[in-house]
Amino acid sequence: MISGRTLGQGATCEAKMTPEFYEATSFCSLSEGDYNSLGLSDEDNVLVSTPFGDVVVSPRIDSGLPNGVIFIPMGPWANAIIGPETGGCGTPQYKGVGSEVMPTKLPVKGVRELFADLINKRGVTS
Amino acid sequence: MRYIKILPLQTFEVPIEAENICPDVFADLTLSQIGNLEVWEGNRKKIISDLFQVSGDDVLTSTKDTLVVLDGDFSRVKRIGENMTAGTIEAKGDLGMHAGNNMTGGSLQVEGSAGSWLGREMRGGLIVVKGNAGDYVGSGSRGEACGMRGGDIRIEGSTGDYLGEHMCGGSIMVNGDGGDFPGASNRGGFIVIGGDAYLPGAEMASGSIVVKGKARVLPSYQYQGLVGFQGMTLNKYLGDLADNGKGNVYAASIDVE
Amino acid sequence: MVKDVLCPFCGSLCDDIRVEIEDGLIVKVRGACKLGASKIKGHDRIKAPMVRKNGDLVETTYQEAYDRAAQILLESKRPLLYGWCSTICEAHKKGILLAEEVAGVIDSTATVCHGPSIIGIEEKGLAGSTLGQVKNRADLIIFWGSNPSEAHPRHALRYSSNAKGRFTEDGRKGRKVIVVDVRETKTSKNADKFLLIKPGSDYEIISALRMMVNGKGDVVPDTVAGVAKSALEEVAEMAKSAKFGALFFGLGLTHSRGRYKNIDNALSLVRDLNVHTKFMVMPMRGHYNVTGFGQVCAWETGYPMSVDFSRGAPYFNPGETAACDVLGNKEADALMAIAADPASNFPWKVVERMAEIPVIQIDPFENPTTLLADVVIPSAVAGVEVEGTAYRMDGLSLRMKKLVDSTSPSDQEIVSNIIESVRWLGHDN
Amino acid sequence: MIIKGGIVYDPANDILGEEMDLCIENGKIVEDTKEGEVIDARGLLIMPGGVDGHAHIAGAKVNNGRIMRPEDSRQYVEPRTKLLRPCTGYTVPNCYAIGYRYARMGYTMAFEAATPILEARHTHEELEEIPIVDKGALTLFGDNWEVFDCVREGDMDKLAAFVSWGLRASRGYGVKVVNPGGGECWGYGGNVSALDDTVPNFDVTPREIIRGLTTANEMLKLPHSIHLHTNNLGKPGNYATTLETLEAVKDIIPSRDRQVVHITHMQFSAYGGTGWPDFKSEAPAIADYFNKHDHATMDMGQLIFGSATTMTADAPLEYNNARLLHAAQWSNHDVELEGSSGVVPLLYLRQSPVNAVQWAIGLELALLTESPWKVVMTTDHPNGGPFVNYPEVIALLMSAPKRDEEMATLHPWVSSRAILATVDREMDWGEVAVMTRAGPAKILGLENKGHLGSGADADVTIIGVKPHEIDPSKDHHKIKEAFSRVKYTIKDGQVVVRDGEVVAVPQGRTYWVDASVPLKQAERLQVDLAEKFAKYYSIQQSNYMVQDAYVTNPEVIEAEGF
Repeated sequence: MISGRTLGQGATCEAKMTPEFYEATSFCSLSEGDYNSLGLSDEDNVLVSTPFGDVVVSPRIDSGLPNGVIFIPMGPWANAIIGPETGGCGTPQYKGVGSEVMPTKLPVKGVRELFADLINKRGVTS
Repeated sequence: MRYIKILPLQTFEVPIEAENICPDVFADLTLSQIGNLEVWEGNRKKIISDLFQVSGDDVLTSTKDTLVVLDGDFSRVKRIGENMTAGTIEAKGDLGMHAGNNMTGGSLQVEGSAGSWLGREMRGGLIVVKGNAGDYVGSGSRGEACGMRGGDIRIEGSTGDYLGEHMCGGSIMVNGDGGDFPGASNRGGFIVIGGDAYLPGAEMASGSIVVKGKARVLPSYQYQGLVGFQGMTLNKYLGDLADNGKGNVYAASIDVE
Repeated sequence: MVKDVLCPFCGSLCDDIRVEIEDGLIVKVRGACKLGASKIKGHDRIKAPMVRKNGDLVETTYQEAYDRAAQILLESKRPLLYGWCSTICEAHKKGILLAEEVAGVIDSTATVCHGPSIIGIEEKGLAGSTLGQVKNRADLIIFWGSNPSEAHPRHALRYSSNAKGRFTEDGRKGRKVIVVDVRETKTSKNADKFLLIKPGSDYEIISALRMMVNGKGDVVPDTVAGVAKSALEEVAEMAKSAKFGALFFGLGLTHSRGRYKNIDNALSLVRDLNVHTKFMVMPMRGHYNVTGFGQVCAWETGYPMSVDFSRGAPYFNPGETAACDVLGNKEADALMAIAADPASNFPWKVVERMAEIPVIQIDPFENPTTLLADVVIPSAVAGVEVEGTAYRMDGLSLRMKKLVDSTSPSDQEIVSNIIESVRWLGHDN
Repeated sequence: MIIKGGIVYDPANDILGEEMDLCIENGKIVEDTKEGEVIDARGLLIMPGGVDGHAHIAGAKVNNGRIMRPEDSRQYVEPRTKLLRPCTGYTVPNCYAIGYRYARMGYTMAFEAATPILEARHTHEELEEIPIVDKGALTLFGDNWEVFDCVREGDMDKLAAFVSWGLRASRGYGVKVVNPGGGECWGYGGNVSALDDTVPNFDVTPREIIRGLTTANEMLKLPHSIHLHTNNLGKPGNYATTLETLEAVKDIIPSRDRQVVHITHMQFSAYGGTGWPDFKSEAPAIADYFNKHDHATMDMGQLIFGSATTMTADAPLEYNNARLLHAAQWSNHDVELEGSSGVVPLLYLRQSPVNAVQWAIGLELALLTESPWKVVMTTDHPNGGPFVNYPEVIALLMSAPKRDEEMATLHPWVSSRAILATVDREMDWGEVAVMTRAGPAKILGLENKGHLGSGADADVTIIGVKPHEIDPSKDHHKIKEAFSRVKYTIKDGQVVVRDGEVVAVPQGRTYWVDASVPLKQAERLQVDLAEKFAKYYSIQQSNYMVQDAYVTNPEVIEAEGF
């Protein structure tokens, strides 16, 4: 899995609580081959799992991606499955994270839902 | 041998910087004087006795006859044994970052694991870790031309990345895996990794790195044939030729994907 | 209409934007890309300062927010002051002073972006130039792990592949463009040569290219991380035969396995190429003034990021003192986030720490960090509502304009006020 | 304020070791005062505040040096105090360290030596952060496309108009010329190697650039002459180029009572031999030329053993340094339309044959040139070494035994390839005061600096030695110590250093030169500039000039020659 910038993500990154940002960052691009071999259809979402976590995002075909590589725009959905290790240099490895992709009927969480557990924790501690 | 035991009074959250926990500093001091030495809890200046219980023999002795035993969890205590020249530190548990940095002599024994920058810029002495160690074992501070220049580091577990970066001398033995880029930019020294390693010897000028497990070898290394080492047959490589290096990487098996 | 406006979005820092203003409101943005126009036109704002009471954020006065922020920072044994990329250097200077006063750790978004580039520069130095030099001279452009079509949309036309200058009158026609990436992108579709590589194989590919540039190509195996040697030879030859080459690299290098080692090797490649021709290299910096923070921090403290003042003197060690380190290792016991949104941009385990400690947010916009904050202080948008200095990705400093008024104070005013509160409360104690 | 009973060295006013009281009012030296603090300076050495005419202390390449060298920033660290910001660094100190360390040595003014106009805003951002001392920046003109075009067309009126505009755009103090033509050639990896080489695409030569800029400088009656880093700097045999350069401007009449050219860090331009194997000092030839001619001045560029960070607008030189010395780090920075620069960290070693000779050359230049008014003491910070070593240089100039002690620790080339061992001259206090104060002030055209006459800025150094009681030749270590941490530094009448410690941190002024030009010439120039911005620069002309916000405490020197 690699994460990165997109035009849509950039144009909405200062309006993160909006539907536009959600649209622009809560998806996962796959190659056509991978999309088909997972048997995905329009109604499906995908569950992406790494050693650091799971996240549900909506799948899209990106013909530019080679098989075996998925792309999630920079943002909270991608970061939900990125590891905290900085390898001694301060920067997490945001790209090239080994991941598994499975079709799912689970919904994609909104921003507030994604952070719900942490918000609750905050509410309790304060 | 004078025995001094240091025991944390609490579980630390904010890290402690305790470069004064060192045989060289303790040798000349009574237990109560040791208790009055400066330590830092984050940005708060404290004394050792604020955070630790100090006990043991209250007779002064030479540095080399000083044994400091760290009993408890020191995983968030940094810079233990900094500038150590002689004597012994025995940690019963884990140690935090920068243990044994700039060490020139003596012995640092760790029953647990050690944090990153273990033995940074070490010039002599012995460090033995029973568990794992973090990143940058035996390396240098940022920008420093030489990391470790002498002494021995032995890790029974595995290490993080950049093991022995900028190493100019000494030896490091790791029983487990050696992480990414061990021996990067080396100008000497000897590294033996019992397990696997990823791209050893990047930009190495000189020195030797032995990988007894599987290694991914850079395309800027030239294959030199098979050689024997401690009863094993290893593939020998010369490099890093991208930097006109004359170092050697030896690996039992090669990761070619 | 205000002409020659600087765009407060990406590191290209375009300075030719025209903005139409009517009745103190921005009505039209001309000449900017989608990213810049969106930023300048603005978004919904945080309306008032807030503090968390009984679990909920409630509106308050600025003074109470400053005092609460100051109190959090004073009580903290290891506060982290993080962000700074989307604000001006005048705010950075105040921020560094605040970090000194509260003996905290100050770090910028560079550490989740081009921090590895800076560590690479510490190993090798950097053969760079201003962007105009590339525009006027470069006949070969390489984009490596960088997709300016999405992240720096006007870069190509203003400065690099398509720009026209004194010795490059034919623009794109007179240039060769090489793209190295792990996937096809809009940028790669416009390239003369696209080198598709496997994620995490950058270091090996660069080493192979260096061998070829240095006349040792015979040692390189027939394939390198799945790429045919002949394809690499072609790239090496194109680079050597250029009159002026430019290598722009992005997060594809800094965020992948190898991180700063990838940069270190890329800088070495450019150094090797300078034996044969003229070559420059530049990180494609993301936010418009993340470069500026590095500059200010370096002249104020000696280091460009990740500076720890806990013992009174600056200490620098990314891997220990970077934002993700002090949060991820649960060292930080308070966070001030300014002009950045760490809750969205940090890995989840790091964000979890934010929920455990007091968080102060200074930002014009609501975002996930707001959801976790105890103190929220809305600020004016630097570069739109506040004038001040920003540094372009090539290190060129420019003065951002103030276009319209804001009801919120500027970042530097907010930080100055927190410093005042810190001094007052600290003195009190 | 009254400073009582000091032994005053004020060579600009022919005062050489007189016991006298100094009076200060409203930041100026006055004849008499009844007000303020009385400082007892009985028997102590008093000089005007030091003026550093050439150091790299602010701007893009200095900061690149800091960013490249975290290991340097770990040196000489001083934590924050109630009054002072924290300090870091030896060769590339942070801004605060620069101000405090100058002040502790009794210096009250320093010039940043090389600023491209395009990046002057950055330079001023850093200058603003350097506390205490007054500052100025020299602006780079020697590789500027507009300069080339004016020179090629022989249009000296337009060139003068451009120099005036460039100084204003950069808020610069004077005209800096670095390896003229070389920076442009470096745009494609080349260089110039002789005064009459042609710069490709522009059809000008280094000789024409130097003469053109010297002529324009004098048309404008700028306070300072052109400030020249010679072609071929750093190369064996370059003294011939240096002498040829000096001859090339001999006929141009200075517009003020000063030199017509200042050759900077001459140590790097006084090399003999045909290569490194037969490298030797040609300082005697250079000094001989200076003894016979009066149209030029120089500064030493003294080498200091240990760590240095070389940084210069002579980018091809830095590339060669990096290649020759296999330096681990090399930074380069080309500036569109205006030249280039480079940064390479180096270590000068006592046992390096070349370094030993370089060390001797700097001292030979100072000691063999008869008039101290022609030689400013510098280390070309941080190229020859950091400015904190000025006290070391002073001690070397004042003590032949110290030089002998040093030479005994150096590579034997210091004796076989240089004549320093045979030079027994020892500078006196007056000569030191000239080389560090009165001389640079006169060379830079600073009327209120470098002297203690009535009306001068009340910038005063009180040094903790008693000149009537000490033998500098023998007690050179005491001299070094006393100049390292002076007893008092007084800046604009305020005590800023007492007993070697900084006690007050005022904001210094930034000097820049506003030179008038006829409207017609300015308008002609604008046509050229509009085209260059439209076609070649990567920014708009309206965003180019340094705004007032970056020079918050300006001292504008007006020049009305043209």
